[in-house]
Amino acid sequence: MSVGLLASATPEQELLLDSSARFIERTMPLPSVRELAAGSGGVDARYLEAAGSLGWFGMLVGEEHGGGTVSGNGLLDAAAVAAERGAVLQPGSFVAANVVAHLLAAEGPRHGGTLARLVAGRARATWVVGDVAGLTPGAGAIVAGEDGAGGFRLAGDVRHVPDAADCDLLVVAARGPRGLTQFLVTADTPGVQVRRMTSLDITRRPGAVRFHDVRVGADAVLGAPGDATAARFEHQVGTAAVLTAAESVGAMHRDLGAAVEYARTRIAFGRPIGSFQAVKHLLADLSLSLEMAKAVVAAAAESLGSGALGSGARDGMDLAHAAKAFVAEQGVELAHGCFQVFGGVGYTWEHDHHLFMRRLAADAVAFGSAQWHRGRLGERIGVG
Amino acid sequence: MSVGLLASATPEQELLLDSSARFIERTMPLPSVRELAAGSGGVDARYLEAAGSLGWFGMLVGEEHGGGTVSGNGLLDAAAVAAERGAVLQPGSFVAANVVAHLLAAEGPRHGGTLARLVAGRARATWVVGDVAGLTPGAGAIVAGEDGAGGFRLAGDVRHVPDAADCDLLVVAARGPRGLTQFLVTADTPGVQVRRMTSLDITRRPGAVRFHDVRVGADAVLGAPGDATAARFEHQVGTAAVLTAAESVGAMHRDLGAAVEYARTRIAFGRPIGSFQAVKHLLADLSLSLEMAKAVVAAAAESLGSGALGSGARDGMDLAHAAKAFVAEQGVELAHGCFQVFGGVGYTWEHDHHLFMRRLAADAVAFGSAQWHRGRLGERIGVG
Amino acid sequence: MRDIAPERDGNAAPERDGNAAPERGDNVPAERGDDTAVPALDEYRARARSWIEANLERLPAPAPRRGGTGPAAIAAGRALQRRLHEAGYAGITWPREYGGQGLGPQYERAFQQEARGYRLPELGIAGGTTFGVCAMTMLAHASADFLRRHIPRILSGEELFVQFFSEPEAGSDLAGVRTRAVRAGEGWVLNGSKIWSSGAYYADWGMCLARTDWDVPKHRGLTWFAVPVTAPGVTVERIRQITGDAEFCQEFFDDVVLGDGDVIGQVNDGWTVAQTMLMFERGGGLSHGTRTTRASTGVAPDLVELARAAGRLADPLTRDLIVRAHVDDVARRALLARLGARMRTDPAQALHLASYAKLVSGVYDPVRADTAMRVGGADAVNWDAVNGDGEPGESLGRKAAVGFLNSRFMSIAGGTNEMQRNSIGERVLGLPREPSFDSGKPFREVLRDARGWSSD
Amino acid sequence: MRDIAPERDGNAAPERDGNAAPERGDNVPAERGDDTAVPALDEYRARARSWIEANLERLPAPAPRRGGTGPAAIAAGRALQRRLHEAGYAGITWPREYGGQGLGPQYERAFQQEARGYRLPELGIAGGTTFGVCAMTMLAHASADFLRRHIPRILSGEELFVQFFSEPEAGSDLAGVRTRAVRAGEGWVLNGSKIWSSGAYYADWGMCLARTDWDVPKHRGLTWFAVPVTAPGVTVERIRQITGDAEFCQEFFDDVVLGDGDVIGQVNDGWTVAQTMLMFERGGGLSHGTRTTRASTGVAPDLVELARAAGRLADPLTRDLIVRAHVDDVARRALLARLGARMRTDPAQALHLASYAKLVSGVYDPVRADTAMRVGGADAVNWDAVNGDGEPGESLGRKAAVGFLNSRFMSIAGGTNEMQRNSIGERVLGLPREPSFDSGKPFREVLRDARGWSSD
Repeated sequence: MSVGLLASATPEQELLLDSSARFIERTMPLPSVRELAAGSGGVDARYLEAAGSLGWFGMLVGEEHGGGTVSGNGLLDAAAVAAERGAVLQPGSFVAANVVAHLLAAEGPRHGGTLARLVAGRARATWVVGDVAGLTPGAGAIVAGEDGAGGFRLAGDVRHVPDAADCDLLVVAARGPRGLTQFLVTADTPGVQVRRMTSLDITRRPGAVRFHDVRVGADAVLGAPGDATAARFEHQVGTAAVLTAAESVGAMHRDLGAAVEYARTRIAFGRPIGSFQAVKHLLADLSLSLEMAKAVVAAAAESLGSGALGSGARDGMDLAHAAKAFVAEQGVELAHGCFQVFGGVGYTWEHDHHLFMRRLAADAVAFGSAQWHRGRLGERIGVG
Repeated sequence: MSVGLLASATPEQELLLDSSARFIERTMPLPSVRELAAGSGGVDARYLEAAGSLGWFGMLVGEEHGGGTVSGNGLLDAAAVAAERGAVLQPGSFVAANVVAHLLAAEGPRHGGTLARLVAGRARATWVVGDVAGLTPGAGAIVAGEDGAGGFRLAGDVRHVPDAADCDLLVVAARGPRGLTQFLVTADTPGVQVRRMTSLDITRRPGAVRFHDVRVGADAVLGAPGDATAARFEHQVGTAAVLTAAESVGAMHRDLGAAVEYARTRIAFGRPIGSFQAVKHLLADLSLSLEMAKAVVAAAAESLGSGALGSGARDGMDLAHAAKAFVAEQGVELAHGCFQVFGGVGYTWEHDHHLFMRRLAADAVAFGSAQWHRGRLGERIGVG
Repeated sequence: MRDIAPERDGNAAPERDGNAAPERGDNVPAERGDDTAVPALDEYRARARSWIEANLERLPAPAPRRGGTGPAAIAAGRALQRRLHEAGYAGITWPREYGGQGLGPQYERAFQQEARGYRLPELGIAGGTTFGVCAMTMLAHASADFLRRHIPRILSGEELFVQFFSEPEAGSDLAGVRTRAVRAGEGWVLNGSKIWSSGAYYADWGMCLARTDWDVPKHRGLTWFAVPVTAPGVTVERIRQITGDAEFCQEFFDDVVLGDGDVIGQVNDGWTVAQTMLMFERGGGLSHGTRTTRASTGVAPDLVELARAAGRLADPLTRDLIVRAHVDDVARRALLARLGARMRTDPAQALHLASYAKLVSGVYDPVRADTAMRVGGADAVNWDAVNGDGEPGESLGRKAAVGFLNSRFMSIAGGTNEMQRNSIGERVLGLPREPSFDSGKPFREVLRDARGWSSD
Repeated sequence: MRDIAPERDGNAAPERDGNAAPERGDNVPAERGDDTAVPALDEYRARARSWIEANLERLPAPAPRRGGTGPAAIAAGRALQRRLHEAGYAGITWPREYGGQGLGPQYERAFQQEARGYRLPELGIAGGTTFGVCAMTMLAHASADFLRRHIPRILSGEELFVQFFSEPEAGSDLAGVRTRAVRAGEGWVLNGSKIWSSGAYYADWGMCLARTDWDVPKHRGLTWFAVPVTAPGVTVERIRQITGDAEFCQEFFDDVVLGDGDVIGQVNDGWTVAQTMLMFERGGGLSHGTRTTRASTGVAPDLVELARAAGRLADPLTRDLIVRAHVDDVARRALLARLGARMRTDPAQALHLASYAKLVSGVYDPVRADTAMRVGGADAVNWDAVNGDGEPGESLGRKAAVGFLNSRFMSIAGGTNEMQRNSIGERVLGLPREPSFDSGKPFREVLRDARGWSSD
């Protein structure tokens, strides 16, 4: 069963979602996710290439780069896929990979080869953001200086980078001499150190990236530094926020579904516990917030995905902020409610609930906490 | 039945509370409160004098001024009485009157006559605070300038003054040349204009006070202007906060009691509605917050009432801030919950619930909102 | 306290959702049941436009607030309704044999479109109930004789119907009504009381649910009657609400005599009729949500204004509160759009999905009202009785206070939050049902057992 | 998931609340039941002090964290318990005929006071259960023969008892256990499974509730047995919790043979015994609240530190969050003090009032944990696997994350929030009880009916 992020999907979207869901169930169901979490390795190459062939990394990219959308709105398609991924807590870079792909596509043919590999699932990319724009307080920042030879020297330490240890391509948002500047850097560039961090969300492999006097050429710069990059950066944050929220919605959907099923069948006091109002009404309230979450995420994806980048996307950005702010808090709330329904069994490592709880708490702060997104919306309010 | 603010009252306290509760039921039960609210007059002189004879206005005042405490902790006694008052939504100045009495007592015999009348319920006093210390944002302020002849000229407009229209004694917290200065001013002083405001809480009669070049002598100054007055002011706010919260707790107690009784007897679907978990669990949660509210208010009264004024009262002030912050939000929350239990009948003017709902919303901002009190506690946190 | 369909007032007949059923090609003349020729839609629209221009009063822009429900306003509304009917523009989709026009919904929509910007009959909340709920229910269940008597008079503005449904002792438990109609000779004698009937004080009839058999389970012994509000033994009292308004009424029936001709639907089959009525009342459910939905532009503009007036707009905590409310507003609007789409995809679930639209208001309205109280602070508690010009105060703070008093309306009226949660839990999520203590036994025993309730 | 009394571990015998019953004059020698002379309290205290100084190890200040539950630690605990017993300082208030000292609680308190700062036996969570719950329950219900066999061995550290009470299919519904003991010859055969037994992996015995009659209502066919954890057919598995810890166990019983001498209390009267056990387990209820209660000094110091580490201490919204948590902390502490006073005034209500203490943790622990997650932000989600010195990370963020995972412990273990709300609603507020579907019919039918549940 699809998560149903879209209230009504086109037949093409349904095909995409069905094939994605079937791929996930076949290749990376929850037991496999657990195995991966228990081990030290990342997702394997075959999984990523198969995902690439389903179109997962090309939805924000034109067909000329091997990408394409099934509905005309790539972000909406990607959000719907993200929800399917989130329902089964899929590991590996997806949100950041799509942000990077979108960004590289804007460079035209210049990074065509890299982009083609990324879209095909043969390269792994993440986005090193740190606390640029205050997105992740305390995460650190990369500073870029000119090296006098037309290139740049990058230095700094950034924590909380998604999938850092498993990626070979890094897009780095850095403070440069002409303002915000984004660079494409390969992970094997001399001076780049990546270390894994331990995460509450054991299904993911975040890390820290240290740049120790890393030299890159001028061709590593993506777009035009300064205002243009700042505008693009904002849009990237919106995209990442929407896709992260969509993954959360998938996790909410599955966790709630399991809680409902448990309430239907668990017997206490001679009745299924779901016949008690205390349980039934709790689940009804959680179901309401899940419906709202799906609705606001789909609306944000639809709007942001159809707006032109950097202009006219104001409504889309507003919706993206609202969607992330809403889902970040309601996701954790829903995990609490489901836990209460599961009772003791939810405390066991064997039960899947805690994996969802961990994921939802991690998603809540990924690419901006609820408070941060509300803060951005608050900037829309005059002070006069 | 007493509200039970005190977990265990001394026999003397029980006597005080019983006689207060009986006086209220005899003299000013809810139907009388409604009558008073519908009319334009304030509480009558006999009610006040009888209240004075019960000791309502002398609990923060030594016996030499006609006051006295039954437990050795006057604020604790006053809070317990305030809770009984709140349960029956008693009108008229009580919180501010006690603050003023406490303040005048500190002047020694200088204002002995005025104080004696206040304690006896033969004078009505309120406290004109405005937005001093940000207590009530937008409420305005009084500014005091020296008049060159040893006296002062007071000017300004202050809104949201409790019982303003019914009082003949005003203590004014003003910004003076030597810092915060408090004055005792009679309402009939030339230049003083009082107008009534309309209130959500129809059981009370707040107003606005305008000072148009009001001349007072140096003898109108209470205490020493500046730091000493600021310290005293803080303590006054703590006292007012605790007594207001205590009145709220009484209102919460009575509103919840009525909702429980309704749930016990109202039949739907062949059962008393209180047998449904949706109703039962809501009432249990409200009852928990009421118990917490009683506990924290009593703790604050006990601590602040036993601390020496202006020093060593830090714990008491912290508890007072916490008590007001807790009760301000939980009181409104409880009113919402009770309303949900009452259902349609709660929407009728005849039903008493809305009177409690109005009162609790008004108390929530009187003498500092929850946010303001949390802000004061926040000042305890270093920034380093 | 069930009436939540006041949005409809002012429509001669409500526009129904054209999406619910496939329509014929819009401009193909079709046939009515009685073989009269049906006009082409273009032609109909043009004729309607001419009539409207010639006969209706243009409204100033922006449209003024709706008229009150005072006697003069209602009389004017009735007169205008009569003119509409005489011209053939009332009951456009209703059967011709009862005074309607027997046309498809596209004709109705065409007329509404052309009439936009013109004054249509304003009959207040009772008008909405009459045309949107009572008449629709009657058309589905009443006898031809009954319909011939009442529908033409409804269409011509002579008869306004309200619901006599909820009772002081039967709110959420709608089928638990205790008002009784007892067989007496050729007719019936009605005793009891009804409450929360909106606008009954100026209506002509009430559609009244009464218990006619106490010895069968509660859903089986009920019957609907048409009761003239002026009949001997009927007393109508307006209920003063906590805001001071008095839009709702309570009625008392003291040996009111009714005839067999006043029965709507079958005797003792009233619950079937009630189901139809509830469906019309809920109108698919979505109309409930819209009343509290704010415009989509800007961040909670009402709260921003309130904060500005209270001088708190620069406070970070206040700003965060305002944005929180905005985020909820956005999610609520998105939910309603999503529900609309889901209902179209799955009409069988529509009524149950509508519970989400109702519950979201019931849950979030109070939260938003509390936010306004916090933002407004003391200004939302006390305000000047008169403003600077000596006019009665209309401050933003007062508006917040009234909003606070009204904020649980959607939590309670028309099915409480608890009822919606039951419905979502059982009908959408498929959770096991609550055990019933009243559906299987004679209602007489239900009441007796409930009074002696004890679990062991 | 019921075990919530781990505070007691480390006490040779728990100090009981001296306020519960009036005491004799503290220093007046009294008589024991068996006519042995009772020492004067002063004299007793002095002797205890000498013994303690001579025999117990002084703890460094501040006291180190309690020892683990590894085999060596438990063996040391048992040895120390034995020495205490041999010296006459174990079971000070317990009956002399079973190896106790038969003295009043004031003697127990005196010993505890003198022993403060010295190492007492550390027997982990199973120690707390053995002395605080199981032995107390046995003393109230078991036969003299049983007590003579077990109590002396408990006092000398040879037998640690845990509860075999909850089951995978019986959590909140404690009386709904399905583990069965069937009469076989002179004894019983036990089959089934128990869960959430704390520390069973190093205990010697389990006190096990089993169904011995399926043809009577659920509370009436239950019996308690003492089950050796090493008996053939008993399997103990540690349960891995979501935090990675494994303090709790699940047991499987596969044709475990027990004798009549293993029965505790009367056959089929196990529910009476269970009530006593629950009373001791709840310990008056107040101990539950204290575990999460923070010191009263300062504004939520843990959250302040977390905010400082995350660099958010200057943010007004974060500060407000922290103060909110502090306000709740203050109200919780005040509540516990109030409840203590109310319980002393009204002992009959004490057990029901204890539900408030439990519920307040169940409701506010998760709120506080969420606050910590917000304050910690990304630092509470990801942390360095090793710190600067290459040691395993012990960041404040990690602590917040573990607190988040654990935050619903009090909402669920030892009676869920829902059970507490039922108890408060019915026993404190006097609301009508929930209808029961299992208390009146044979348990066999309860299970059958529940599986086929339908409300109509």
